[in-house]
Amino acid sequence: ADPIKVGILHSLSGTMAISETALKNVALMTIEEINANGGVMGRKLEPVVVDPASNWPLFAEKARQLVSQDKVAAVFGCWTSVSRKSVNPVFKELNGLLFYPVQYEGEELEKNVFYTGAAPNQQAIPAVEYLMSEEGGAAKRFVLLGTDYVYPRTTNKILRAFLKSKGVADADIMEDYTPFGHSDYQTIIANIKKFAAAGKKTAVISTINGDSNVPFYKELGNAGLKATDVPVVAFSVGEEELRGVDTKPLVGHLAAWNYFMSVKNAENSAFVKKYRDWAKKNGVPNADTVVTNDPMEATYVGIYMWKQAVEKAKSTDTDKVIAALGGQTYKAPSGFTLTMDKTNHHLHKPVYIGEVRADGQFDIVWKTKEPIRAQPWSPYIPGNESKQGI
Amino acid sequence: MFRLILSGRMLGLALWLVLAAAPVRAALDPSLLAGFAGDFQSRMNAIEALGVAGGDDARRVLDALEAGNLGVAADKAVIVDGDTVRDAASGEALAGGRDDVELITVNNRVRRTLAGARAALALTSADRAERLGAAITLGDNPNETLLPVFERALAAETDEEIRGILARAAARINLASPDAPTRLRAVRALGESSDPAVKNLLEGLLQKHDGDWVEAHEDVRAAAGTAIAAIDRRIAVAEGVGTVFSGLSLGSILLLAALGLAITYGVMGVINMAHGELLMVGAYATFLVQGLFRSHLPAWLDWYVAAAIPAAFLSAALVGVAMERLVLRHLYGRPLESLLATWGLSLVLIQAARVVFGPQNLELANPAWMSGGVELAAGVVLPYNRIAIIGFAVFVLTLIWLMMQKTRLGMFVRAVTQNRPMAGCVGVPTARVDTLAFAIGSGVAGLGGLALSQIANVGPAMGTGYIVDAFMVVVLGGVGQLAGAVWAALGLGIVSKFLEGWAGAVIAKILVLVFIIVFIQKRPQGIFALKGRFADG
Amino acid sequence: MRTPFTIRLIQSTPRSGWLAIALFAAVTLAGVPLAHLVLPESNPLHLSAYTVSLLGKILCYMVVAVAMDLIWGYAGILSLGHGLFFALGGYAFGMYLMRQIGRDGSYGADIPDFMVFLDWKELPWYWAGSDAFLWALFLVVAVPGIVAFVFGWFAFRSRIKGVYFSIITQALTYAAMLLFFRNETGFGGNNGFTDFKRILGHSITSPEMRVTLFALSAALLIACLVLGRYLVTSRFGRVLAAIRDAESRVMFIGYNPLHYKLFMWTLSAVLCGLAGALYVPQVGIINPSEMSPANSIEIAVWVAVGGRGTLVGAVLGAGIVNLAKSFFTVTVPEYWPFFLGFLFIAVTLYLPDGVVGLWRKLRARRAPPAAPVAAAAPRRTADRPGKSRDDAATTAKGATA
Amino acid sequence: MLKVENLNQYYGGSHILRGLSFEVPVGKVTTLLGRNGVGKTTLLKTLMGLVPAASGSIGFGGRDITRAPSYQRVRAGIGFVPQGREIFPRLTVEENLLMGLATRPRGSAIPPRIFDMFPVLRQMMGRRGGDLSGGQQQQLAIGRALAFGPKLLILDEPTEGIQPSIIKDIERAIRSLAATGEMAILLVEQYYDFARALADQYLVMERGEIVMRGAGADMDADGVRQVLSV
Amino acid sequence: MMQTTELDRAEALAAAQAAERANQSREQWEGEATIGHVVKPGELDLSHNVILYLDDITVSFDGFRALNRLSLTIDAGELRCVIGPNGAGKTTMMDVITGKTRPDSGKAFFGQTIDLTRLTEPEIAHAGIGRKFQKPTIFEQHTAFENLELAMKTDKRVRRTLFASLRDDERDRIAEVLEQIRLTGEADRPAGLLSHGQKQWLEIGMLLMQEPRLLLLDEPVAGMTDDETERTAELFVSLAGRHSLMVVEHDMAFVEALGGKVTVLCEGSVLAEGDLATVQADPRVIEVYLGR
Ligand SMILES: Nc1ncnc2c1ncn2[C@@H]1O[C@H](COP(=O)(O)OP(=O)(O)OP(=O)(O)O)[C@@H](O)[C@H]1O
Ligand SMILES: Nc1ncnc2c1ncn2[C@@H]1O[C@H](COP(=O)(O)OP(=O)(O)OP(=O)(O)O)[C@@H](O)[C@H]1O
Ligand SMILES: NC(N)=O
Ligand SMILES: [Mg+2]
Ligand SMILES: [Mg+2]
Repeated sequence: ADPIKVGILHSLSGTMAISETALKNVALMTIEEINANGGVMGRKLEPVVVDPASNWPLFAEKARQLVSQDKVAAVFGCWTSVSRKSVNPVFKELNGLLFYPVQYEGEELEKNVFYTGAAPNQQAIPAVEYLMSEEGGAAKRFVLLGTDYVYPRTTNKILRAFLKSKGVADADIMEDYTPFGHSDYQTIIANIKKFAAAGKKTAVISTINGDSNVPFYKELGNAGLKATDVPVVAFSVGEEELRGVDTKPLVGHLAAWNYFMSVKNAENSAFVKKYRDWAKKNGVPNADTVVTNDPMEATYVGIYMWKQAVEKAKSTDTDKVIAALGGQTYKAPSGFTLTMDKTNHHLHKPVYIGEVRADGQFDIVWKTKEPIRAQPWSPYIPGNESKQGI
Repeated sequence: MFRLILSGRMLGLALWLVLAAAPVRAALDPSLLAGFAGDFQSRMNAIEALGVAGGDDARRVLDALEAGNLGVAADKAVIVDGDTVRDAASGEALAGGRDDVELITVNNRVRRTLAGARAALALTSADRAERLGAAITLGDNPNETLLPVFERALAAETDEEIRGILARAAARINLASPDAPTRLRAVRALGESSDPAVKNLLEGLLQKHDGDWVEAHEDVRAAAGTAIAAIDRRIAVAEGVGTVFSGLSLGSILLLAALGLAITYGVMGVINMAHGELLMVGAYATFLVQGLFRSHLPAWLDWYVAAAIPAAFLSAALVGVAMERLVLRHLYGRPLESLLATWGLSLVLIQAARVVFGPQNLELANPAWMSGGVELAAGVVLPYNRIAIIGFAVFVLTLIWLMMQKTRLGMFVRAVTQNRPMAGCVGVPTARVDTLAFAIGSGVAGLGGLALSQIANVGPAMGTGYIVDAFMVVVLGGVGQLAGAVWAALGLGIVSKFLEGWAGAVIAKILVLVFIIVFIQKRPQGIFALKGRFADG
Repeated sequence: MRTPFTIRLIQSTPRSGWLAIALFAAVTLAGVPLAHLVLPESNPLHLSAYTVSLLGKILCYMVVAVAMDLIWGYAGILSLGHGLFFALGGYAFGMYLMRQIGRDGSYGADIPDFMVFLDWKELPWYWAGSDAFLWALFLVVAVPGIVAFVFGWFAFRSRIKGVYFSIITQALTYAAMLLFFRNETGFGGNNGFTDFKRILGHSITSPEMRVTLFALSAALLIACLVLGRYLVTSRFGRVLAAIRDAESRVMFIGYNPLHYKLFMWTLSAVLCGLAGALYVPQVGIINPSEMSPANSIEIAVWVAVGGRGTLVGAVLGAGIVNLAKSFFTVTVPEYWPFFLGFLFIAVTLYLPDGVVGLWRKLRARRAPPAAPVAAAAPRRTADRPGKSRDDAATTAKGATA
Repeated sequence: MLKVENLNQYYGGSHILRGLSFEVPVGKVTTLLGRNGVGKTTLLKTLMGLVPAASGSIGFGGRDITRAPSYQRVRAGIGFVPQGREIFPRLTVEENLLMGLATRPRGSAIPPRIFDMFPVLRQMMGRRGGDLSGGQQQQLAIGRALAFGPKLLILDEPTEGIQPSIIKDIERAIRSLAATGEMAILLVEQYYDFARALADQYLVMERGEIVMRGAGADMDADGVRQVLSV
Repeated sequence: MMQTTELDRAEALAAAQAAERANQSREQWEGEATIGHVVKPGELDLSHNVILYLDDITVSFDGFRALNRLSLTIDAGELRCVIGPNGAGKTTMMDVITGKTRPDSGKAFFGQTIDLTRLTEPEIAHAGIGRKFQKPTIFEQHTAFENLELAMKTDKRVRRTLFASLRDDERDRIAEVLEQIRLTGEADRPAGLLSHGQKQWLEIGMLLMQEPRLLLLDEPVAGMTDDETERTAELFVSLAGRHSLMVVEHDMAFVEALGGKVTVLCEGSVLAEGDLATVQADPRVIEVYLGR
């Protein structure tokens, strides 16, 4: 039978290559695995890899090419929200199918997109709830620190509303942003120290974008802000990002995700091993130290969900696959059986909170009992009450 | 909140007992451990109780907890020791495998409590450093019930520094004393502090609550006012110094990022868009040296940075020589083409790094002597790595200055750039001078990369983040003017930091750029404009 | 007695040039639309929507390259901020496109989604009139034009030259990028504008609209080339080149370089703005990264690849680099920077005058040389006077002149 | 000392030097005259290796230097004062003079006779070359070429822009340099009186060719002045 | 209203006095104007037959006085030679006149009314001062023809230049000048390829095209043959009268051929002035300049 083409739309060059290359790798690995097990409906999958080069208009161009020229059945791709926004109209116009694997700010629902990363209520809100709990240190004062773009701004807007609803006063919230690629956190860390001196337990909620994290954490470590005093919980720092950081001074700082490499279960062990082996076989640089992370798991789950839906629909036709996707379940490396919501194209996901270990992995210190349904339209943003499904 | 205070009270009371009389008991009372089987809060209480109890057995349990080996099995605290599971109280091996044990998660909260418990014990230690650490830990979060502990410790303590900390900690607690003279004394003692937390505490006294002063006594309020003013002064001075330091530090980083370019572009006139990638080469060389040290000389790991200095210089210089020999050589006097070719080179070098080392950032650790910092005042820390980088910048700058101004090579380089054919006609081997100069410029860029590796990302595209800044520094200073680059870098650093304190990082960055635009209007040839009749054709 | 513009224009352009332009016009204004709209998909000559948008995008880039070449190649002013004008034109038109979404956005509100989300109740003042197509067109010209004019006026008046000028243009675009990244600025922050639906009520995704936008881009490019051609062959062009080579001498014979530079600079910015306005509906997004310094440098790179100082060169350069990029990112997604990087290096080493230089060399070779070809021929460029002096960015060298 | 044979040179398509042959003997002043644009400067540039010779040969002190790079020619002992001064504008006067010692060992001192000849250079030691007046720059260029004690001194219109009294000094200096018998001098000059006063032998160039040559003493008799004014 | 006493009255008085002074001065000025002539602002006023006044001009560079209280006037139609040792300040003086260098102090007037120290370079050029530089500066990438075209006296504003085309008479004028400077054969070659002497000529040609009222010529015959020097002298002499010329040269034969008044500059100020013979006989001039 003819192979089924699927597109992989991740930046392999430019600023985002640092994060997205691993997603391309895991997508290729998953496709190989599916092919090795007989493919989809007896047809092999043929990946079409393109490089949108961290350039947003190029994302749209490549998306159009994948869907209209290469006629791929589905596309797995994008990381930044702006890249997703750039390709959305293309998928809508051509009725294509996109799987988006990264946590994001919500406020969006597209018929042609399936979101396998977290919405704010599946990551940010639980993390803050944890910080406010006795166990998490009973924080009373919050620094919302981010890179100046939409995801941090939106997340912090939601968090501010959430904190207010929990009775935190505006005076107890400090919000600050840095430009993309900012690498000098001296002033900001001094400000945090000052803010934290008010006598109430303070925590930092970081939505700092990948590139700025190393200088941020280095400065944090050298300025002597310890996790036991002022814990930092990050939403964009995972195992892959920590590979570039000397983690010893950071032990105890936190991250919130729906998956950690350190999750212990059979699915995850297999997943990690598969990826390690694949990396070795394919000559990925530093293959012996490769790690898995949340968006990689989301990519993996997304591809399998799509496979199941195609098999259920017995067709790769977009509309049929979309119809078949709602309600699909998959036993994911995160240790839970994840369900694709019937109406809102988001996965029900568990939430984990991990503390950084000296070896760059996370100690899971808290997790939800079961997967949580996504709220892409945050109830903390006025006017969203009426919005839910597609 | 209530529970927290209560537990503090318990801890204090128990400590008082310990300090007052009790010789250390030899055995561990199993009831002390019962709390571990309960909820989170009861576990915290149990940790504190262990701290109070003291003794080697308690220590053993706390150690196990810290190592993540303490757990609960069948409502009993147990320690997992390899494959055997032992009763935490007695240390006896128990039946049952480790799979039956629910290990206690050590999170920040646990660690904090643990640290408190350990500190309470350490306050009586014979080792000064231990006592000091303990005093700092407890002094950061003093609690009224700890007062007797502090006072007793104070009575026994001879070390001035520790006494100071304990005294201020005691004073903080005494602010709540019902006795007005005690409060007054406490307020006066706290006036010596430079800690914003203390200031906040004092400010609390000056507030009105339901129409009544929080602090009833007028004299105490007046003293508090004086104390706040004194603290404010100290904080203001410390913060001023801190901001200037941050500015210097940012400036020295900009300078290190730009110095190589000041040679290759400023002096030689090659628009080197691959300059950032030379920084990257230097940083990667540093990474490789770190790797070598980790695997072969772990004992000397702290000195890998020193060993990386020649490595970073040479590797970047070698790449520079290759660039010069293969490409730039053919482009002298055609700066436009050098822009295009080096842009191409930069693409190639970035992708080469990505293919060889992978796209992710590399981990470079600050050596121990570059970690941490000196604390000028609470909140104002001068990190050692930044101090080291400032020093390094001075060092590199001196080297370059000597090279350009005091050696014949420097003069030849300048002559060749100013008039290549004529330099040949006085006997300068221009080709060799070019290569050498470019190699030195590249090598200096490599040193810049080494410095950057100590504070920021090391990854394939790290250079792209600096190229714009580097060009701005070189140009703002006045092309070809080494001194100009220094002033430009320091100026930009300090201006940035003051603006940042005032307007936030994003607006500050925008303002700095606007500042550059306006500044160039006033000095269209940079800070150190070339004066003289030859300056305009 | 002055000869009319058009006549002199015709005189100033060689016949082959006109032929090429006519051919280009025929292909882009008639051929491509027919191939996309009329030919069935099965026809091998059919052009897909993908191809039309890709070519349309590249046409816009070509306009930018021509605008860059006018100011860099002919006036010797290297702008590292042209991406800003392009983006401003794009944003100006993007505002209109956002308003055309009407209530079809996610929130179904009268104002663009990102404003709803920021709790803005009404449009900020600078969005006033943005739903009017003509006002949008006016802004497309006026905003880049005014920004360029004001910036240029101060910079040229202060006699900022060479690399100093380049760097402040870079600072300008960088500052603008950071400003536009902020949500508060009111242009959608990092996400910028996307999800366009209509222009003048017609669906933006319809083939007719696509072809119209394409043809407009082509027409703009042709207009730019014709205008550029006229400018560079006029006395104005010669004065400009003279300013590039010896500004102070130009002053001593009575021309005020400020006015000349400012005119060309502003015109160049306006052309970029127009290109940006056509670009945005074709690629479907505008965000602040268009203003990133690297983008502006890339524009200079296109021009350099094609051959600076020739209009055709700029067009070819933009075309070659962007097609190569589109091609390599698909065929060798992990290694394309090598290909592109080596392409740039090879061009500089072997084609010192860009692609156009190669073409000229080949043509010169075909025509028999008038005199015996000298052994010194390979050194030609090195010996060409002013070669080192004509560059805006050569201050270090230029100072020796 | 210098022996040029059948030298040819082109710029693009035009033939600038057409089969030139001549010799510059040591201890003598050879002057080369010719109207504007006949190729004198081109010839000197070819001698210095600034433009490659298309054909023919250049021998210096018995060595063939036709293909040698400029700096080796200087090392072999050729000093050059170019037309248009070509000083290093952003180096100080002192550094410009030190550049003249580039082929000498590090630390060599500037010979004092240069300051005897051009006292103004001593006053201006710290000033940047580009700031000097035209005539001062010309003096600097001559001083720079003399600094390392060349065996062959090539001068391209060295009197241009120099005040009369110093021209006289230069004339005396060149005389005495030649008189030591160790230096060969090739002087390109438009200033007839100066050329004639110095010439031991002369050459006249026209359209890339040497059309007249003879002993310096015969210049008037040979009607060189008339040839130049046609 | 009661308070408006002393103070107000004093103020009113002062204002009245000031108004009176202004009136007086206006009357004075107008009176002069009526007995003199009407001058349009910005137009060259040669009413005192002087085209260039330099008065007490000082220019220093980092403490070095290149011009030291220099005063000099040139009459309309005069051909003036300026000589003086290297570094005397001759080029610097021209820099001041053309606006390239701003004097630290002193006055520079073109005619009676045009204050050169307040104008920009193009404005000065427009007012009618043309200059030939010591080092020939021409547009190397343009052909000789284009160099002349650019220099041509015409409206040099952007709007006009955009739509300018060469008229036949202009073409003829360029051809005539090309002939005059012997570059007809090189008309279409890039000027950068000309030899040194040819560049000198081209620059003189550009000056001729510019038709300035005052020509400043810095060493115009450097690098020319004796024969050409003579022709140049003839050319300049023929220009005098219609134009005013200030020529800097070190070639005494040339200065002699020009035959005008000679000013000797030394260390930034005038050392001697007079006809060539007088000046040449001046022992100070011999000492610092001519030599023995
Ligand atoms: N780089 C060049 N390319 C092409 N032609 C050139 C170049 N340089 C000089 N020429 C031409 O070569 C001829 C000889 O020039 P050259 O400078 O050698 O003359 P010259 O004898 O030194 O004249 P002058 O006395 O004016 O200095 C001239 O016609 C000139 O136009
Ligand atoms: N920008 C400057 N910086 C320092 N010194 C300067 C500068 N410009 C001129 N000078 C000095 O001023 C003096 C006058 O120079 P100027 O060029 O005017 O002399 P000149 O009379 O034209 O000499 P020449 O006959 O050699 O051309 C010289 O000593 C020169 O070194
Ligand atoms: N969606 C994000 N993390 O940008
Ligand atoms: Mg010559
Ligand atoms: Mg002079």
